[in-house]
Amino acid sequence: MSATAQTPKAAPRGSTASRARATRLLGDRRLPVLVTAALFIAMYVAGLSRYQNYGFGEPQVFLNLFIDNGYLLVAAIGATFVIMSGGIDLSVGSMIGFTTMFTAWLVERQGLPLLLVVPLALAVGAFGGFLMGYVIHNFEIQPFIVTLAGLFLFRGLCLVISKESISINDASVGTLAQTRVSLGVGDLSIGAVVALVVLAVAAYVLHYTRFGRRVYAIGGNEQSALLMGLPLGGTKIAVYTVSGFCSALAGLLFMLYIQSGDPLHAVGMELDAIAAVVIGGTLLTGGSGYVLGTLFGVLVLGLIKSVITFEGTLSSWWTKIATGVLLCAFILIQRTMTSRRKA
Amino acid sequence: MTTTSRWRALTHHHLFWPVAVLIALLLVNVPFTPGFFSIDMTDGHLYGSLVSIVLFGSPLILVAVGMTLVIATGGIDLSVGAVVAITGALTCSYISDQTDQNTLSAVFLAMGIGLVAAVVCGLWNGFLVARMGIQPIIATLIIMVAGRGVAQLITDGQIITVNSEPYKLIGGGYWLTLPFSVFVVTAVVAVTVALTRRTALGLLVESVGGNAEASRLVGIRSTRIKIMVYMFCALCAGIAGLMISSNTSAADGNNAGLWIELDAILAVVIGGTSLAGGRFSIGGTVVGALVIQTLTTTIYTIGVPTQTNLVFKAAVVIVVCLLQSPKFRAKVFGAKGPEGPRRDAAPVEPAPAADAAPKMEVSR
Amino acid sequence: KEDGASSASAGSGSKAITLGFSQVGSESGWRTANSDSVKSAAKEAGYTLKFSDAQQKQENQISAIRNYIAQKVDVIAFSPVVVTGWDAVLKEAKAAKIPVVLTDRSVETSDDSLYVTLVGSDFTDEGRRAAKILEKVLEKAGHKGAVKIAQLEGTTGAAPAIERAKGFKEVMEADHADDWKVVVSQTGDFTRAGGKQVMAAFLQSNPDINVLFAHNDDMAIGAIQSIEAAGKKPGKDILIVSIDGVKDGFVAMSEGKINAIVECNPLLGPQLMEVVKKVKDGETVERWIKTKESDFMQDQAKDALPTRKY
Amino acid sequence: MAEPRPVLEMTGIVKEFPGVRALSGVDFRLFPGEIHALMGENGAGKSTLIKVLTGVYSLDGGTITLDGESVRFGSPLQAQQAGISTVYQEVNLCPNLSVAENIFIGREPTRAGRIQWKRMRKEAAELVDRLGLDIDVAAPLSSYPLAVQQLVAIVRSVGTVDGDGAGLGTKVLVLDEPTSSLDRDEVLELFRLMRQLRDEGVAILFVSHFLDQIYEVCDRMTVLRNGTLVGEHLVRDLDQVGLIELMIGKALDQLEELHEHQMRSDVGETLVKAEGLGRTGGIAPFDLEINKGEVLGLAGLLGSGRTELARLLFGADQPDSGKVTIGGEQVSMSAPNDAIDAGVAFCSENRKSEGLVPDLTVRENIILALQAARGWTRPIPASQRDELVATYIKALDIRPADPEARVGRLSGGNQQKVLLARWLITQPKLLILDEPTRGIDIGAKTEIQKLVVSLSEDGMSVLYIAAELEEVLRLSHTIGVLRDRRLVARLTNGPEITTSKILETIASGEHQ
Ligand SMILES: Nc1ncnc2c1ncn2[C@@H]1O[C@H](COP(=O)(O)OP(=O)(O)OP(=O)(O)O)[C@@H](O)[C@H]1O
Ligand SMILES: Nc1ncnc2c1ncn2[C@@H]1O[C@H](COP(=O)(O)OP(=O)(O)OP(=O)(O)O)[C@@H](O)[C@H]1O
Ligand SMILES: [Mg+2]
Ligand SMILES: [Mg+2]
Repeated sequence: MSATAQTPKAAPRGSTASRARATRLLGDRRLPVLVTAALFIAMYVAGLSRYQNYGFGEPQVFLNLFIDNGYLLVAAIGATFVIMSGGIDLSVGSMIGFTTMFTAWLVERQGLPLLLVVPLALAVGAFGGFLMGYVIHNFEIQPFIVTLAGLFLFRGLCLVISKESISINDASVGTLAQTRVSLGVGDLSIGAVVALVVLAVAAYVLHYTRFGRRVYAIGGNEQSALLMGLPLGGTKIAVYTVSGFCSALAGLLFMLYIQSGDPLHAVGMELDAIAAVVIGGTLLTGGSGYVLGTLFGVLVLGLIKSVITFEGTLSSWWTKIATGVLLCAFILIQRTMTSRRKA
Repeated sequence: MTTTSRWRALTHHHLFWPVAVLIALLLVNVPFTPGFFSIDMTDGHLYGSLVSIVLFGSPLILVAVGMTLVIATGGIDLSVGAVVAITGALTCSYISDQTDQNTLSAVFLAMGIGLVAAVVCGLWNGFLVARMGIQPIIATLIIMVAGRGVAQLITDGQIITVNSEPYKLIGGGYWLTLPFSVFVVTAVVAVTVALTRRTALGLLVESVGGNAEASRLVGIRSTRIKIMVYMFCALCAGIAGLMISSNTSAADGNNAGLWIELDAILAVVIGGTSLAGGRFSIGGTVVGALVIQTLTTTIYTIGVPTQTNLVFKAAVVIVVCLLQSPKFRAKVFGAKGPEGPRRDAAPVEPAPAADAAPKMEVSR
Repeated sequence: KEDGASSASAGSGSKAITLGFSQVGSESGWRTANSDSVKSAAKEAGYTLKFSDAQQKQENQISAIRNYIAQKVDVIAFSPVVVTGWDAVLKEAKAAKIPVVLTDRSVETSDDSLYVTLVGSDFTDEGRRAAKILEKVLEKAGHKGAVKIAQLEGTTGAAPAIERAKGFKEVMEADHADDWKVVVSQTGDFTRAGGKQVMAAFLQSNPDINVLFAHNDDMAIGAIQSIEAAGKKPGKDILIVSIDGVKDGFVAMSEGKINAIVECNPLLGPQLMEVVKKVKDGETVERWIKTKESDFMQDQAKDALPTRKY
Repeated sequence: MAEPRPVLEMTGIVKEFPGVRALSGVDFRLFPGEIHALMGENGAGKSTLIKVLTGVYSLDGGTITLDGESVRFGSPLQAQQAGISTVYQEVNLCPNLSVAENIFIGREPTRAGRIQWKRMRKEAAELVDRLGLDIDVAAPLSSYPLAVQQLVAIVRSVGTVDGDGAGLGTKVLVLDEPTSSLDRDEVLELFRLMRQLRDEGVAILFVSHFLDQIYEVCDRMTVLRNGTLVGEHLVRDLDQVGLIELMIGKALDQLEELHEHQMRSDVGETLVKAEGLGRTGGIAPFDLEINKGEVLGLAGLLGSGRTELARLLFGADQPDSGKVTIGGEQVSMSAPNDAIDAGVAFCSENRKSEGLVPDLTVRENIILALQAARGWTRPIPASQRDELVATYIKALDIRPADPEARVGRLSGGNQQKVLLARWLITQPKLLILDEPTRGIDIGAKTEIQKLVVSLSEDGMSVLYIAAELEEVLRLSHTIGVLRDRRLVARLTNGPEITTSKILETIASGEHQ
């Protein structure tokens, strides 16, 4: 036992605050997002200088990134929730395909009004996510596998509905699809606007609600979160429900985008969504990242696609190789720029 | 030992549920294909459903075995399908350039080229993951995307057909009445088991996957180990690529090994290895791969309409996973699962029977 | 700034036509031959070709077309990934006054003026032709009794698979309702490996199959290997009809292993270029320009083999 | 103290793990307004009892009554809602979140559902301040050492009790070894708080292996041995000797204490020499020499940089400046491997995240370092390995003595022993022990200290860090004093060196 003498207090840690600030800046979790954003801009500028004669510089080309990737953004936002909580959702692509098929079938073949079909589709998607979350949590089965089963199941259900694609001729769908919101320099589609709204809502939820913080906590350390008395099960199930909902919403946007349901729509899109999330600086192990990063992840993927189209002379396999190489270059640069910080 | 306790020990074996599912799936076929278990002699080799399951399942087993090690380090390799395609494409395009496609030396050289390419892919993956610290899913996604392009570049987007008897042997031929691929798979599995359990590699891999920071602090050269493991995985995928292309005597850069990564991961998990890394079981993976191949064959033989193939597959996967989940068994069968903390120790409790898992280490 | 852009493109060649072509993907040898044909024909014709590969994704194709519109190409041509869902983007093209030519297959649209013409074949018709040629094959083989057909389908949900099956069924139900029967049908994903595996399983569960209808040559080639492994003779014990007419198919046919092939010609590049020229010049063209295709029986195989380019 | 109705009563508690009966029919009661110690050796079942109470583990038998009502919690959340607030043995917080969030998560201040970040940070800073901590509550928890994390965990649980109305009506506060990494100051601060809460009527369950602490704050105690109840006593009725005898179940004379100081008798040649070794943001450049067979103890307050210094010497962090020579040869220190190859071993204070691989068995964890040093191609022969493992399980009394048991399932103290065994087996030249006695019971603690002495007598150098100053004083030949991440003094141990002398040195901070 130590002497009962009052131990001296440590002298005021004069430099503590400033040092902490320095480490915080270096180890800032926002850094990956900033780097991704900066690289995106650099890539865009590079594209500008290379393809400026082909109209790359037009504002609409930039806005098209949102129009053409709105659905991916929504799906990726759902995936962000899941990944942030330390899980993964592979059923995204199938769920999108299923939603297009399901809505097309209801609208065209069953003649239900769109106003009824949209909430129905969203509910089905959310319910699908809920079921997967329920199984993952209650039976402690790895999310990868449960959602892989989901991938098979929903793709299978698409085919069960119809092997053939169903075109949507519903007038309201047509109008919605063609509605453009003018921004002065160019315009955005409904899909892009919805995606941006979802982005804003997601950012709010993740940063300003208890639910959002729980998602981060679970991703940080599930065991601890449980011991800290957080409702682990509820949160996990909710996260997959959100993802299911977002996938269904993405499916609706996708349906607006291409006005048809097809059983092979969006095959493999889960990988795009996951890639976007990760490129945006979110860790697959969970607990770290920003939904804004996901936006840039999606934009980067979209930009890679546009650049390749603008290049225009690539044969099929060179397209794949170029996509891989651009992705690789991007990730490597991003990595070297963020790895300056020390663990 | 009483029978009940022996039964308990049996059901707690980590291979019990995968094997049970495998047997159940095999039995499902009997009403549809009465001669399902019969094996005849045709043209000097064995012929029957079981033989074809093993024959067609071989590539998947190989890929899954490689994948097991990668997953044990806490990683994942999405590029195996592309590696399968690249290896097949390189090998076949080399062979098809030969005037005499039957010379052994040329075939060996061709296979060598293919496998070297595979290993290079693995090296690249390993470099990105271990050296650059890029998340495995993304690191391997690069080759998954670009690799198939490379394979198509090699084959010029066409299917390259070869007419080489020796090459045909690996994936489609028979030896001592058995499919030759059986021998290849046995050899690879044996080598893997020896490599991981007779040396300390298995322990180090499990340690890296189980706690990376702790492993660094005990001086495990995890970079090296990870690179090795990714190279090994790619090598396995490469051999699988040889097998697939040899099986049809053709290299299809577009479709060879398409989505095999998902089946391989599924096989690994059905075999009882946790995707979170750590403990792994090669035996489990082999059984898992056989389960998936049997499932595929079952779909073909019992006349599932094409459009419900996937629903059927999903249903089986779900059932298998539920059966493997001790919590599910406890809830449904009322049986007390192997008691454990509800969520203790490792972040993701490697499913079920891991508690009772027999130790696969060097000693008994 | 718009002037700059347009004058630049105009300056680079007021005569050379810029063609934007969006290909489905590169999923098969057939498709590659198709792409090659388009590229070489464009080169020959001296057009500037903007080629893009949609990797079997409609959304990629749509954004490619949007990009072509933004780039103000002269003509847009594309092989649609799926039949439906093109209205919006085609309307944009129309608004930009860029004519659209379809290749390979048609689309369903609400407004026929959205595209000018289709250069290509008809999958359903190929199915019908396959059934018709099977009649001949059966007759030639002197087949008597029930015809038990195994069908190897293409990728589930893919249009060629659906439509070829549909065409075949149509003829079968109309003319052979009582003697022909499809006893097993499963997807082989258009690949050799798929064909081989599925056929191996078929031979186990239905050893009495005597006809195989494969949706493409590759699956037929794979299936042949399984048939041989089962100790049967392809082309004799099991009669085989397939679609496409790739070189390896003809090789197998000349070896007597395939009984008949329905051609589906990918080499429509030159035809497409002609059409593009006409469209650009404002000439009227037919709504549907069919590609030149024929059906081959076994005895024609040897002669046709040297002419196969892909 | 009058004996009102117990607020918590557990009777006949049974808990079984496969192969282990962790608790067999334990009774336990807790009265409002008391601090109750739960005592027992490592693996006695203390943490298990707590986890059964809060619903982390399911109950295999027995009843729990809270406030007269029979309860059975399905999850820690339910327990928390029922008024039981808990700090578990291992720090169980979310390292990715900020300190403030860790304190408040689950009950963040909100307005219309929107989290009020500013208010949360302010309140967190106040709470942290009350424990005498000066840290940036907006920084991620992972940027702080384990001891700070432990304090944050305490702040979190205490925060539910008092503080403005946010208190959730906590009736029971459970603290499982909260003091294992704290130094004297923080402990005193914690005790002040505990007393205050007790006086407000909260029942506190307290676990610690420091008997002095028990006698300082506790009113009553329950002793467990091997999962069974040995007895419940008022603290004032039972002296330390009696308590230890109850805990270990035998007479005390087998447990001799190490009392005399280690004197520096023979000075061996210099083994390790660090010159200007430092790392910005970590520790200021320092010079250090460790001789062969010397025990160098590090003294300093929480966060003074002891761990940082050790990590630099081991190459766990990369130094920005300076060089290290070991045995006369310069070592590059770019990774732990270099240090390990040169004969350095480092037993981390954070056994959970930096030490053990929970899924592997005891045997595998023990041989891990040795195996890593040999490389994967040369596995340790099975017979040799089993013998080594058996020797150390016995020497350190690891329980259960089953080399096949999964480490993640061991009790905290036993895990610590496994970690120690891992490094002892490699027979390093320099053994760095960062709080090796953390969470270890009194018997084992003495064993470990004896071990250190005998190792140093055999010529091994040891760098010894412990939260308890006495421990450092007792074992070291030389004591390095740290303050504000700076090595400020180096004292040669001797009769004139006392804890207060060291504390003075820390306070004055005079440079050597
Ligand atoms: N999840 C588990 N699975 C199996 N056995 C366990 C598990 N948790 C604890 N045990 C066993 O239960 C017994 C009691 O452990 P417990 O953690 O309660 O000890 P403790 O008294 O807290 O010890 P310490 O002082 O070392 O923390 C030990 O033998 C331990 O090995
Ligand atoms: N009270 C505090 N205020 C500010 N920073 C602190 C405080 N305590 C610890 N730190 C942190 O301490 C770290 C260095 O402490 P280190 O782990 O080396 O200390 P230690 O002396 O080993 O303490 P411990 O007893 O916690 O192990 C720095 O990263 C710093 O952020
Ligand atoms: Mg304990
Ligand atoms: Mg420390």
